[in-house]
Amino acid sequence: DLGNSNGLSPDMIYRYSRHLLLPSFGVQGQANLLKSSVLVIGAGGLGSPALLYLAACGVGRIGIVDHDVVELNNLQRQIIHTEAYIGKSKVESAAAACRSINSSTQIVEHKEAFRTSNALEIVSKYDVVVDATDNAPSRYMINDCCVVLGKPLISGAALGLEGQLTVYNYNGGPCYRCLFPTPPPTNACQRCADSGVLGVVPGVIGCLQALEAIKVASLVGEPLSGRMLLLDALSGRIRIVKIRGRSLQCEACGEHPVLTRQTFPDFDYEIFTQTPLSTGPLKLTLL
Amino acid sequence: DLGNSNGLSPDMIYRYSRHLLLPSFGVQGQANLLKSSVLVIGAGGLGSPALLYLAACGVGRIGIVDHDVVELNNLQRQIIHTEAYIGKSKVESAAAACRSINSSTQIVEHKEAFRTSNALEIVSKYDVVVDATDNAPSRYMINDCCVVLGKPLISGAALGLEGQLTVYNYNGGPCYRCLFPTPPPTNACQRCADSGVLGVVPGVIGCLQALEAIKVASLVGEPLSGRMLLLDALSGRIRIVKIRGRSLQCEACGEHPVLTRQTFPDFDYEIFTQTPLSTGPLKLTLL
Amino acid sequence: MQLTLEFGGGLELLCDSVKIHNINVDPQDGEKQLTMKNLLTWVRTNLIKERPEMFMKGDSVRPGVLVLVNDTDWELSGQLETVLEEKDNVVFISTLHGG
Amino acid sequence: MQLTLEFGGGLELLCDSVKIHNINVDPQDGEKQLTMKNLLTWVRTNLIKERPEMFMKGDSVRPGVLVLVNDTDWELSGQLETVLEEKDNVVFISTLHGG
Ligand SMILES: [Zn+2]
Ligand SMILES: [Zn+2]
Repeated sequence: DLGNSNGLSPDMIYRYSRHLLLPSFGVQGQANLLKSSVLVIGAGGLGSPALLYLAACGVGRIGIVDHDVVELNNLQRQIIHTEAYIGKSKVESAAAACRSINSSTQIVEHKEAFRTSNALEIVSKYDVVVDATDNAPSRYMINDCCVVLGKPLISGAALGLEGQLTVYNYNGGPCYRCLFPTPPPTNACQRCADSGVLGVVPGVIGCLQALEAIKVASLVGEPLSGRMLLLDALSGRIRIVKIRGRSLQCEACGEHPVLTRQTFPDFDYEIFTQTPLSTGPLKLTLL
Repeated sequence: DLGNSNGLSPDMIYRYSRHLLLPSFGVQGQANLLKSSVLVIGAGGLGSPALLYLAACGVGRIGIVDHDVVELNNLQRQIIHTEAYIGKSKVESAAAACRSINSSTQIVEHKEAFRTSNALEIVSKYDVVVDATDNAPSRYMINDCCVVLGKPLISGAALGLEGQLTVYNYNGGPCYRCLFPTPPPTNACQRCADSGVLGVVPGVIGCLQALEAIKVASLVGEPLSGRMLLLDALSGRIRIVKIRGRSLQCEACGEHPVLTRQTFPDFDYEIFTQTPLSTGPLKLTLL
Repeated sequence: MQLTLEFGGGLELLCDSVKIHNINVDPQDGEKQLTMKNLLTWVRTNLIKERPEMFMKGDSVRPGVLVLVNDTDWELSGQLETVLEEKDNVVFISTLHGG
Repeated sequence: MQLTLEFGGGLELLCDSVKIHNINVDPQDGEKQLTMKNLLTWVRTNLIKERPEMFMKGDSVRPGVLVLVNDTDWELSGQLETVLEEKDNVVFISTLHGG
């Protein structure tokens, strides 16, 4: 009955039967997911599990942004890529993996660096954004773009043996700049490429990002807005803490924003954070 | 220098560089992982991410036990399988995926149901066991087998929008029977096949199982023994609680165990739990 | 005495699918303290709407249910004899087998 | 006053890589209360072994550091003016950018 099943085809009813059986998710949650679109920025450690679960669960359209190619030293944590794709585009590799597990989901490939020049155009095509990048200027740029366009932002980060997760710019909640109005000193910012990361730590955070994106896109449950999850993998501790609300003084989402659709394209995030957007070469000084 | 790098080849040093850079993991943690072996019982919702991360991180030998074939309605959560493997063995499918991301890890295929008749022989070949099954009799059987053979057991479970995780039989800690000496009434036990599960929930728990297995196998960090993680995905709450220690009265690990290497093969887990080991047909009564 | 009770792992289905209950319960006449045994009786009378055998067996919880008082297994605090204090948090959670 | 301090996100590297510190600190002479401002001064003097500019800027924490008092952002409790109580838990955590 197409009326009761909200337009789901028999194949979809079978594929998503474990979701449809859930009283608190059900046909309506699945129909919402199928109608939704999610953009994942970064097809690396966080993006790998996030993309696989978003494709598997039935998000209607998934965009993937990355300009990197797959390298052997990514494979320790970037489980969406296989050895066969070493040297090839991460977006192509991730898109092929998503299509192979769910050919009924539309996968859009954005094989380019995410910059102020293309950010508004790309993000405007999606309902929800997943920040799976690895550097401070990208995190500010993605936040500001989401605020300007009114998109909820699922933000995850992992380094060493720790991970962090929250949902920004959702339903009146704070944005990244509300929490971090001033960028940290550059020598306080480390990437996985510089400092190492236990591969499964971005795995856990990336899965949790998919979970939060699914909750936002399906309109089911309480997203992690105004709260932040802190994972300490070594000691096996996870705490979920209460963070501040939206700041009226915020330069992105406050009463008198400096960042607007007009000013955003000209904001220089590399100068603002004193950090380059692209990753430098690996330093194996510890070996 | 092979001395400093603990026998790691240049390829391995490059592949695992992000682990080697971690002061609290480093060359020794990676060398321990490479020498270790992990058995994953169940290549389904929990086993999918657990296997991918165990293969990616460099566990030396990984065994996979399952007797099922891939079905379309698995793909909503079992991200290790692709549409191309529908109708084929889950173990073959999972093994191929693991090999494609890390050809230097040895993958052992156990294409058979896990039973008292083969359990001791299979488990005795591995250092760590991951319980990624979906029913009560398997959980008691795997626990007892691990206790009899002295293997640490990484136990995860997911149903609906909730998940649970702990490490049993580790370093003097409790086993599954210490917590649950008596099986629950059969109508209190539900499988994902009967009751539905949000696909990413076993994803989160399976990743956390990989993390705990990695900590146990690499001898790094504090495994989740004597503690249990409880995930409520809908409300976005995670709590880690303190559970009881080993029970002297436990029939598996206590002072006078009923279950021994001799009695284990004849113990009838289906009668004990009044539940069959294999899954029944899907009932889509809610649709 | 104010307590927070939480039900999980499917046990919430026995109390109208509500997971968190902020309750007010006082010791019985003549008693000075409220124990877990008293609380179980109170829960069975006041919160469990259906299939009480899915929650209790005899005067304790059924097999497969973990009880946590302030995030600690009640086996470590005296099980049925655990004495509750103001603002304690008590969790009843059924073990899951799915995967 | 007994407090538990925790450092994360790399800040533990500034105090000998120890994440959890159980400390005993009392209000200064003449003061009745211990505020977060007092605690920061104490931490900088007693726990931070190197690169104090990675922990503080002026009389507060440096940009990119979240401060949590009993699992709540100190922005919600008065920031530097937050008054601490016996057995409070204070977390200093640096935001991560890796992925
Ligand atoms: Zn803001
Ligand atoms: Zn035991």
